[in-house]
Amino acid sequence: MWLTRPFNERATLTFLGVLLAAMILVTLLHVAVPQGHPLHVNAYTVNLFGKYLSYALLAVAVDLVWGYLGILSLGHGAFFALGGYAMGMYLMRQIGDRGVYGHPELPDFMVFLNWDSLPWYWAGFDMAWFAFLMVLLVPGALALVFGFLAFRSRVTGVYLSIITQALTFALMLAFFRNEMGFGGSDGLTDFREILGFNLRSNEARLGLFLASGVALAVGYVLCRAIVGSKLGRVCVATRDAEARTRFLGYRVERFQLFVFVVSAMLAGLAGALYVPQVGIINPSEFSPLFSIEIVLWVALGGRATLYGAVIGAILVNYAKTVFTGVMPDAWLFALGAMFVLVTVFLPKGVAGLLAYRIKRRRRPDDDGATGKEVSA
Amino acid sequence: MSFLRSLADRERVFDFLVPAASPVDVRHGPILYLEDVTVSFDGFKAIDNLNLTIDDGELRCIIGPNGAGKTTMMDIITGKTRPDTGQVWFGSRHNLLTMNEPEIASLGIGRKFQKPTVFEALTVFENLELAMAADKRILPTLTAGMSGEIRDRIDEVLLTTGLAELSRRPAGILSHGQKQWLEIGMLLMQRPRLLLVDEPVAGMTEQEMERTAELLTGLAGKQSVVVVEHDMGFVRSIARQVTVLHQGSVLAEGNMDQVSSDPRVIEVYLGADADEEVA
Amino acid sequence: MNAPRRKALSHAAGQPSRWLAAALVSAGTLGISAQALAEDPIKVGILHSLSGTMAISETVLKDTVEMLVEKQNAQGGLLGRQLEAVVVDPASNWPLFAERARELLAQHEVDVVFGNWTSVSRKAVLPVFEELNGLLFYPVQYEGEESSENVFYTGAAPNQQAIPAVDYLIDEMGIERFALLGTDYVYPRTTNRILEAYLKEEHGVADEDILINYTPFGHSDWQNIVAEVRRFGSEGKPTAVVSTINGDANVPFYRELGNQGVDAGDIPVIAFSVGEQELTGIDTGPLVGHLAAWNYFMSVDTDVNYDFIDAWIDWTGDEEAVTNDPMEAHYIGFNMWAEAVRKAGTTDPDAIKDAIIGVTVPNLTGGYAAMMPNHHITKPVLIGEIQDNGQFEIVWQTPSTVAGDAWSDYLPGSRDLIADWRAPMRCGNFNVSTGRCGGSTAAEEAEAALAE
Amino acid sequence: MRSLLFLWLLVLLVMPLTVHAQTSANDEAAIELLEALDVDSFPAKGEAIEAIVASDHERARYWLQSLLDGRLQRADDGRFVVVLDNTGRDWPVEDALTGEALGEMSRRDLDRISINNALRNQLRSAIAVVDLYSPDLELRRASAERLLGEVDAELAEPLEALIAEEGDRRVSRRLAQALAIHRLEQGEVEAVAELQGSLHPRVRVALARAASGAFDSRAVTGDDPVVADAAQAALVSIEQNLRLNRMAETLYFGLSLGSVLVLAAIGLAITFGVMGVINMAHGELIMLGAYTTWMMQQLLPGQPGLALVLSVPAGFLVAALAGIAIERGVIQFLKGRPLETLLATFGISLILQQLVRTVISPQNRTVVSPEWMSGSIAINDALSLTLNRMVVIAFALAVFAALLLIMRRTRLGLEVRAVTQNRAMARSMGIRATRVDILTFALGSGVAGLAGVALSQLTNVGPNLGQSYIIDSFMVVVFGGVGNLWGTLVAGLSLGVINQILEPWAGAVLAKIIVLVFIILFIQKRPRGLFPQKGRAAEG
Repeated sequence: MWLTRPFNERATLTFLGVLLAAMILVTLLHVAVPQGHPLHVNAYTVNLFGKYLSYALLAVAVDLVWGYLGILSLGHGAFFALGGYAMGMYLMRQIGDRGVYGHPELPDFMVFLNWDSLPWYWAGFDMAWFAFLMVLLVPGALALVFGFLAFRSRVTGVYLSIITQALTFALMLAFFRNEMGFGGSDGLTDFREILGFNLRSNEARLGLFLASGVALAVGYVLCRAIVGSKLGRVCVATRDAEARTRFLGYRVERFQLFVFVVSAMLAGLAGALYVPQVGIINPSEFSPLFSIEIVLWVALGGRATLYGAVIGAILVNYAKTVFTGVMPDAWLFALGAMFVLVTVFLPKGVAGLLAYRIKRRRRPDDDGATGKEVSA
Repeated sequence: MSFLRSLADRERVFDFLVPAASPVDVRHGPILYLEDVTVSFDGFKAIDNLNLTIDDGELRCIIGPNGAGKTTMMDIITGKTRPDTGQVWFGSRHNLLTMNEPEIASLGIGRKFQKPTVFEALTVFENLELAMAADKRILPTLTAGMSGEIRDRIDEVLLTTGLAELSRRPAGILSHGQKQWLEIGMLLMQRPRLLLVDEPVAGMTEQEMERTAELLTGLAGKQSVVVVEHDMGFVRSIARQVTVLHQGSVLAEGNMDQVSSDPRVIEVYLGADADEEVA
Repeated sequence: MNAPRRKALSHAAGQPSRWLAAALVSAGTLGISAQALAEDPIKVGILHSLSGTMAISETVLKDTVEMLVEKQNAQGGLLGRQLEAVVVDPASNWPLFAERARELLAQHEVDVVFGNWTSVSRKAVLPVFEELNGLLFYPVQYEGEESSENVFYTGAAPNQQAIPAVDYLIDEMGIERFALLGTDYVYPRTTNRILEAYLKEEHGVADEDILINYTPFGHSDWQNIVAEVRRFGSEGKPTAVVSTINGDANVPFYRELGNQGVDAGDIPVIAFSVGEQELTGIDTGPLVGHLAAWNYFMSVDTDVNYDFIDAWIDWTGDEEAVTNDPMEAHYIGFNMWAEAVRKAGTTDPDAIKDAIIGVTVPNLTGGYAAMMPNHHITKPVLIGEIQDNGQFEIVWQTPSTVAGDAWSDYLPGSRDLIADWRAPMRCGNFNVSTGRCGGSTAAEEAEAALAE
Repeated sequence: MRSLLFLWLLVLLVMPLTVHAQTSANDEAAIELLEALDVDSFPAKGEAIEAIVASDHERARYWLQSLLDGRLQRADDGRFVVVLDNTGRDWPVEDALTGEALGEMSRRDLDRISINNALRNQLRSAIAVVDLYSPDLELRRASAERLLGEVDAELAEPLEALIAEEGDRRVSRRLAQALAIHRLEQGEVEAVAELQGSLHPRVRVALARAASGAFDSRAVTGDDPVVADAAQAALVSIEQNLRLNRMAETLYFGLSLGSVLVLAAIGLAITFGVMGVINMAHGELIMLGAYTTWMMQQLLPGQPGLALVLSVPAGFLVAALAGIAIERGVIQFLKGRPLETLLATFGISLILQQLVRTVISPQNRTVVSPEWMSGSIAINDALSLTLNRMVVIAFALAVFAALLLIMRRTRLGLEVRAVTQNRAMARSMGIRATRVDILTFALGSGVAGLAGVALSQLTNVGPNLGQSYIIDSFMVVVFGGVGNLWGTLVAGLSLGVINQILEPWAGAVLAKIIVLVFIILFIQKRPRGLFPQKGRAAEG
């Protein structure tokens, strides 16, 4: 069975092992170790890790399309944000009449914009199952339409990158408009509960952290299964010689579309986990710069390895957390320099280094993609 | 408004809904049939009402000076380039001009490129696996496993192409000649009805050439083969029917001796080594 | 902290959240001797963007607070303890604001935070401050419609800026048509809705005499809009532009005004977001006479102001350095907090919250600012005209200070709401018609505590 | 006030121009006049101003002007002074009465005599009337403009005389119109003929009011609506004319926006289109150009024009050098990995931004527009084209032409095209590819610098300048077709025009969204932009 194939790969098992260990460790240090003890991991840190994990899932989604399909999407932030908004709408509805205006149904921003009733597209978001479904379907649908148009007309390389950028930019402007009914620039915030748990309780935070971990694990295995399958090899073939793949009888554009949609859904899921942990979703998640940053995480971690994406996402965001606290005036220098140095001197990213170390010990597992430097 | 049309056939996005292509019909006549094909790139006529028919099981060599339109002709047959006018039929049932590359390929037309293009990031084995004739729609591909029978076929081809010991190495490290072989191997995996082979022996040693010649002649009969080649020696060694292209249209056709004695051919093509050829 | 203890506490007191916070604090300081307490510094968190798009406005505020902290230390600190500024950079990224806020409160355990500029960033950190019971002093004029137990709004509410401004336009300048131009986000949206209602209800301005237009952030091509305003203003009635255009977009806007020859004499522009800081980026020659409404101008002719300016210039070492309204807001907010700390004899947030209401400190315009029960402060409203030296000439001023109004009387949703954080009400949005505290966070926290 | 004005005019006309120095008495009077200004209530100040006007004091206009400029101030010692320069903490001043320089005074010791817009208008009118008699043509023109629609009975009579002896056609025509409006208000139907076809808003307002029958009641010919009809007729033709002008205006707006896009994108079209380098730091190179302009103006205080002109080469140079540094430092290591260049240069852009923030300042910097770039030239009363935009349009076209020449006619251009077509081949023909790369990148970056110089005249000069243009630039290049200068030009201009046509009815935000969606769909139709590269080079 193709889905179980990854569990025979050493790399995957190692990854899952490390992830699981980390999750358990954090949980223990948070729950078991008393507050004030040097080893205690406080709610703030748990929350932070949860955020990193959702970012990591996003990075994996990007690596799937960029690393293995050669599509440099500069618009994956859009799918992430859409997933986030779907979740945000659910959380908004959970507030009920505890908003500042105490309106039983309408979110605060609608009250003071004088809306008398919920717009149709808010219907159903008070039901968890519906909202969570939308978390996957909305980004998926957008990816389907956009990808269908783009791949059908064989938009490739830089052109594709730029129009994905245009896509997310347009969405950002659209969501900024208050008429859209998504809270304009303030977005959605002041969440209270998720599935009946108080979002501001440490338990909820721990729960979300663990959920993110599980989601990451599932997403990772799914992507592994895909890239490990024959379909994955068709993707790599497409990435390196699209025309040739066509002459072998593969309908390249459909493979691209399939993987693109899967990736978009994963990104949406990541967004949905991200929002309740940071407590706000607003149009800035659509900003093209954010989407570029995601790509940078992947590049820094090492593309076409999946675990590299995870490493990159966590590394960069951890660095951000530290730098913005330690050297507020100069952290951008550090970040910028990091990007430059890695792209120039570590073309295969951090994962490249690891793979190199491992190669020394045993022969490389037949993950062909890591084998060769590719220019998408 | 093709945009609307595309939206209309959106449900065709997923492959498993697409009916498999019907088999080639060669009961009455040729397997490949080009009529009055013309294509021009901003003014310049690369193909100028070209007429060409390949019979089922035939081995045909096509020669001609650079810019005679050999590669362009291949592009037209495989759907990469669309002609301005003319007709291209595969058997008597399939109008190739209405199909795209993958459709044409799945009909059973295999192509080997002038510049060998293999998937360098994949291993030799995987290259052959991808090329293999199989259900090439998304879900089957996703769930495809590795049956013993498939393995045997791949191994068999690995032997014929002499790449067996390299099967686990990424194709990127192969030499030019080995890549040629790998690509021929991929052709074999496809089990096509018609092979289009563009300069197969470039960068090959003498004995490699001989083996290629054997291979191609061996294929002929079961499958139809069209070889485009510069190397006269090689052509002579395999050729039965030869077609000479010049400025995008057929200049002469016949067996090697007829062709090479044709004054027009000598003039436009054989040129310098004409006397040697005629003698 | 573990649940049972928490539950016990929440049962013990009517104000669980506050008791919890107290417990937190004590837990934090448990086992540390009183003597040591006197030595470890009081931590002042600064939450202003030093990078990204908002750095333009926010960096000076960070410097201001640092200056104030230093001055306070020079005077011997507070309660015999030194003050220590903890600076972090939320990088103009709203989720990062929430994260940094949490870091300040949970990691650095700061006693008070001065920060934020945009409304969205404030909304992002609000839940964090309420959850961890921190104190935030927010120095920028904003749209109102909010009153949190943990936030002190030292900037202007709409009734401390917008309303007096249009009053001035109508009474002093006889304006009859209004073009409300704004950047498309919540502050302009709300302000313009309030103004629209106010103009129609109080001054009977007709619909066709009000033009409303929104532009994206950092909008740089104003040709069409300025032309439209020009036409709107050439219909014979005296016309004015009320601008809630945000930061960066102003420079190209005023340039276009100047170049299309829209002169303050014909169509004056009164801005709510353009201060000395923004003018440093503009060649003010063509803008002389255009207006701004603030609660402070650098040109205020009082010695306390000149002292502040000199101190600022010395601190920055830049002769050209300018001061502006949000800086004054921080000046006031900081002194109010310091005063409250002295009054309460502790930095415990809950003690401060009680102590600070009613605290009165001098502002820079020669008057006094008092902290109201709704956590807004009293301010004078000044109208200034732009001068060719990038300063404002004060042409009008409210006779007395105006108290900030958290809930506008001109929005249907909030007409009936009031905020009062004194016992017994302790509510940020008490609905006088229903007589209940709609969605009060206090009530919500209680539920939460019980839920666990 | 008007009546006083008129009295004063009469005095001025009748009295022979013999203003000798009746000093001391004069001073007493002068001080009184100024004292009257130093009150709190603005109405009182208004009267004081009229008093000054009425006292035909030799320095009257000087006082009015400096009052208007807010430079008339009172020192603590009670003397009235005029501030010559009000920047910094101490200001140089001169005596308001005698005009003698008094050295510097601390701003703490000076109190400005404040005015408001009402007074400002009053002052302008007053000065305008005075200036009608000035020998300076510009002043006369200004005041004529000013008086349009402000004429009343008293002013009317002297006006006729003035119109008669006015040498300048523009002034006399304006004054005639001003007079005509006055007549129209009196209900004289002949006046309409004079106003016929004028596009001036004030004229339109007057006609509109006339058309509404406002003046008929006062009509000398009794209460027949003839004036209303005539005015209505005149109005209709004017409206049609205005509609045309509006279209022309929109087109102009579109072109100017387009030219900005072209400027911002054309440098990218070279580095990105020709070299295949996706330079995310392009925006920051633009920013460098803008900051260079600012620095030049700091270096040459008082002559912004010269500074601006000099910063054209300077901006180019600075950005080009930065470009070379980037190419040598980073990009040369990323050959054949175009998308990697995107990542590295993004890092560079972050660094450059923060560099400006820390080294210069996070605040925007003031870049002054020189005389010849501020204001606008009036095509007619309804349509006037802003000068700075016009200069930018011209500049953009000039830069484009220059680049085209370089690419088509020069050795460098030839080599660049050779290298882009086939690197190895070009090498073997003895073209030093690396050198070509450096030069190309320098060229592209330098052009970005030029864009910065131009933008400094339109928008913020601040650390965020680059970010706000980078995305648009990429859109333009891709829309136009990578590697095609003409494509960039056409794409930029057309996007600009489309945007400006949409904006009035869609609103700025929606217009931008529509344009983006349009680009996305367009790329579906033509995956390689407006002018795709032809031939095998473009394949794959």
